[in-house]
Amino acid sequence: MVNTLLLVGGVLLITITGGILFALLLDQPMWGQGVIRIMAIAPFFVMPTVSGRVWKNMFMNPVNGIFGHIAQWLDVPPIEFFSEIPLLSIILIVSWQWLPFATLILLTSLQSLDQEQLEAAEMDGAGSIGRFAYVILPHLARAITVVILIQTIFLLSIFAEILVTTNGGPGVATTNLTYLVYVSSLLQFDVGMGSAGGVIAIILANIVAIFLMRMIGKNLDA
Amino acid sequence: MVNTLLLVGGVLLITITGGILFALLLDQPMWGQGVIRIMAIAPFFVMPTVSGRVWKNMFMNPVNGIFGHIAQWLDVPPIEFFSEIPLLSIILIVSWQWLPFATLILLTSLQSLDQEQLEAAEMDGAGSIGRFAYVILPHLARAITVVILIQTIFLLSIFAEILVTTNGGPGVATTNLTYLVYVSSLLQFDVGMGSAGGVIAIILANIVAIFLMRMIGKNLDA
Amino acid sequence: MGHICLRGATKSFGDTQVIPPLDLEITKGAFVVFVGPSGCGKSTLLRLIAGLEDVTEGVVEINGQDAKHLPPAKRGLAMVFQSYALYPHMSVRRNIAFPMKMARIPPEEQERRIADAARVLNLTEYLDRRPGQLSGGQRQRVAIGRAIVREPEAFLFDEPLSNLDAALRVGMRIEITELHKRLATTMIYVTHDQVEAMTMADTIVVLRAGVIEQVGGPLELYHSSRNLFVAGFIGSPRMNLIHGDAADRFDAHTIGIRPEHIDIVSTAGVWTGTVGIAEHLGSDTFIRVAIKGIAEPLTVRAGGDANHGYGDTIHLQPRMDFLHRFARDSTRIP
Amino acid sequence: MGHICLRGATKSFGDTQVIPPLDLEITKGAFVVFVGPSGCGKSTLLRLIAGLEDVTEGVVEINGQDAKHLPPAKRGLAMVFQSYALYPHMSVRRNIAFPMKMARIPPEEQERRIADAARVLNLTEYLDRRPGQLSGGQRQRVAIGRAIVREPEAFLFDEPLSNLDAALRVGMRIEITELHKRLATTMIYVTHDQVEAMTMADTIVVLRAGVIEQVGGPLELYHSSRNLFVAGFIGSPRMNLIHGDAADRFDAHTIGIRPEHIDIVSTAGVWTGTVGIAEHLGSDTFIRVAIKGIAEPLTVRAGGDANHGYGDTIHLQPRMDFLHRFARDSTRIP
Repeated sequence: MVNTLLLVGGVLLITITGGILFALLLDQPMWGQGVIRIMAIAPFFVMPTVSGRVWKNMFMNPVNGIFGHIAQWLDVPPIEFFSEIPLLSIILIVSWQWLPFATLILLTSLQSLDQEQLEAAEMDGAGSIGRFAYVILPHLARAITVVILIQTIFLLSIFAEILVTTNGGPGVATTNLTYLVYVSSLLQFDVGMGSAGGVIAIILANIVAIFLMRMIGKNLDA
Repeated sequence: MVNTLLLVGGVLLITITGGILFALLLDQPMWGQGVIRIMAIAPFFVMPTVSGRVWKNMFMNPVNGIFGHIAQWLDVPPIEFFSEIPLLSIILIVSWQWLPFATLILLTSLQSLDQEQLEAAEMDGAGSIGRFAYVILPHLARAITVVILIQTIFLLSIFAEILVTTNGGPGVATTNLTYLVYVSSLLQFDVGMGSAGGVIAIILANIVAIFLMRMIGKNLDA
Repeated sequence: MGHICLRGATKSFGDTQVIPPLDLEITKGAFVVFVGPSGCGKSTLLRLIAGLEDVTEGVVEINGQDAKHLPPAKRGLAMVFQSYALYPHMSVRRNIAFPMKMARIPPEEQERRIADAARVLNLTEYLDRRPGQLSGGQRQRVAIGRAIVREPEAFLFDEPLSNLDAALRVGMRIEITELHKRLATTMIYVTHDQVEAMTMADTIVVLRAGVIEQVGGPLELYHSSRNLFVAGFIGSPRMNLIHGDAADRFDAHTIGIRPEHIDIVSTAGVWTGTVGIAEHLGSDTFIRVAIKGIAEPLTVRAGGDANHGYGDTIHLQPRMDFLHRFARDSTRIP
Repeated sequence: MGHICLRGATKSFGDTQVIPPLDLEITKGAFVVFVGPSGCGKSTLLRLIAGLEDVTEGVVEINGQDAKHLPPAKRGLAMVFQSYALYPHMSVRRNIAFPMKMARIPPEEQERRIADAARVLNLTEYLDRRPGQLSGGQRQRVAIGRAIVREPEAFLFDEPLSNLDAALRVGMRIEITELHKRLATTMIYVTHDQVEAMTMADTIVVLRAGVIEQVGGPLELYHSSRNLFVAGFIGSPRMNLIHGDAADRFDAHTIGIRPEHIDIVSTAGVWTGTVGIAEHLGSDTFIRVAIKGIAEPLTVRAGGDANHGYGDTIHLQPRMDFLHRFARDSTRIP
């Protein structure tokens, strides 16, 4: 459970902070806007399996991975990501996957911000930090809530997979992504416990879903 | 490849037809609208693993499943879904999962339809079929395209999982969902072929993603 | 043909009665305008006639026949909507042809009517465009074209000009009036703008909260408003309404005098006041005059060359023939 | 204080020059209205003065100082936006306080100014509401309140009334004019509505395609429009413009005569024509008269009691003093 909270919390923090930064960046008029936006959203469409493998082999492999090479180049001992800091690795990978989603939602929200409000704040003497704090952030509040809710649902379903398969056993604390995705799902065929876990996960997810729907409902009204 | 096309095509057909029907139904004013809408969207948040299991055990199990019971009651020999009609079973399960998504998108689009257009068509002598064909369907065209593109991306990534894991081998034609989700992904650890397949899948998904982004871009302009 | 009659028609949404029992007769060939502030039920009334809403009680008769069970399309009425309600995925030609297609009119006849309507409405060169490529005024014309080709018993207009800018609105107002002169078909027109009502109508129906306040020709409403509401609603700038002592002098609870019926005189008139803001329109000048003992400053219409300075003292003389007197219950004292 | 001056100011977006070199001087305490059709560059001009856009070339001077490197907040100007641009998540009080908070004005002083502004603008009881809970007119007042508390050198208004309905607009027009009388601060006001320009301005600047067509007082523009564009833009209904033979008789390429300067006479006047549509406003009647040899029907203003039937023949006599003559290049012939 603590792992799950750490996972969800960490991913939310990274994706929302990063999402706001990217959204602000992408909202600037620039050359090749369309292409950059597509590139920003692309990772979201990369399948979890593939992305797990890409991360594992290309970035985090201590011998051949990019981080490994950087570490070698810096003459620092490479980090065995999945065995030394498993949870952080998972958080990083999942965040990387969800960042484009957060960026896209926040960007859409940002584009619906009335430019005249920003100009009014500028005339009123607010600097760029003031404009961000007093105008942009409150405007994004609703979109941030939506991102939090949707991500929580999906991140909980990662939790649900753990629950359904390894049943939250002692293996969780040291679970790494490969184990989680490729192996754990099939070692234990305890159907009864698995189903019970699944039902709990469904209930949890649906409680969040109800909040989400209310939010969307309000949004449509306003 | 043929299986993939059948899978994608079948799911698209079912989800869009069903989605339009549900959207029209949900768009009617009715008692407890909010609750019904939440129930309609809930399956989308049920995790693939869980849903596979639920379908397998509750509905399609020839002995204990609901369809089995119905067959018994009708005195018809129960169907061994996953071994007799594997592809159709998968199509049904996947459609059931995507139907709420399609419904939600189409419902949103439907609610943005100007009521005066419908009234104008009514004054102009169009019956309910005429109104559907001449006003509602053209209005939904864009939303339908979006649904097709997004679903294609995600359905292709199911295909990608097959490709990455079983490498499209002779097992595909008879693959059932359990095998697909729980077993196939870990029997073959051919990293080289898997990676190559993954890359192809990424490219395919991104081609569709570009179409999707263009569509969304146009949508924002209009 | 085109004779519409409501008898005791009411409309409720749930428990709220939007239109209390209401009688109204619209004679063939008339141009009737329903006017009132927003929320007065004027659009609902139009939709009752169109059949887009059902009357809760009472009868809607079209050409002497009870229309209760007639669907909108069978009532022989054509409606022009506020949002134009064009079909965005069809060309202008197909938009105009749509009602005829639904009525299974032969293609040659369709072509003929489209060509006629396009000529009358100056749309010939736009027939192959989509509504999205047209300006607001052109879309408005397409909507009217779609109504004309049905050759209806009556046209229903639901605030058709409210999405156009001021200059275009004046032009379209005249086009619709000319259309009525040419076709001589009954037209029912809903608006919240009293200028549109005054300039276009044969008969104005003033509504407030679903109740008919007055029915009459434009000048009848202007000269003998039946109550304070109509008096304040009709005419621009608004009639000056004066309560208290100044009204008592005329044996009335409230007196009303329109800005154009007050003369500025050189010697002491009925009122003496101080010039406030003057609005110079060139053709006229509207002067706000603050008068002791009268709460609101009076608006006075003077000539375009009026040149009274801010703060000057002037004398005002209302034209007694045009003085309106109202009793405590706000009805007119004859 | 409040003296604004543009010298050879130009503005280009990419390759498109929106405003060609332009000189304009706005004196302290004036009420200047920029008016023109949409796309004429009037809002861009206002934004150049506000500093929300930078001039491409030329100089903007405020109180004799080049404002090139002054950010908008340091120019001492307050702007009221078309969309009101209130901060939706703040209460009215915090909205009004926002510029003072940014300027680090002590809280007691903030409170005092908010109370003053709220009293002047009738907002006292709404101070704790959110903008979303207010009507359009109230939001407009909050936006003005937010501008007033800054005690600016000049107010800039960007079509502030265009989102209000007709009746409210007349009221707010007068409120803004009265505010100007009381504060005596320079105001620059942008609108596309010539009625607003005529009624509010000391000085009107008529713009077309970024070029100043004429600068002058309302009556100067009305009586001696410098060219056909200004003549057609100022005044409602529009000036009648007549080309061809009828104009040649007056030694002009085009003659113009306003509807209020044509008299209906009993015996043969300058023109004889057929009565078309008459618009009865009660206060006036606008009659469209078709005249042989003149392409467009003339609009004539008659009294409220005018009673000419459709199709009647009438005689028209323009008042020669008010006849406008224009040369082939559309400029005024003195």
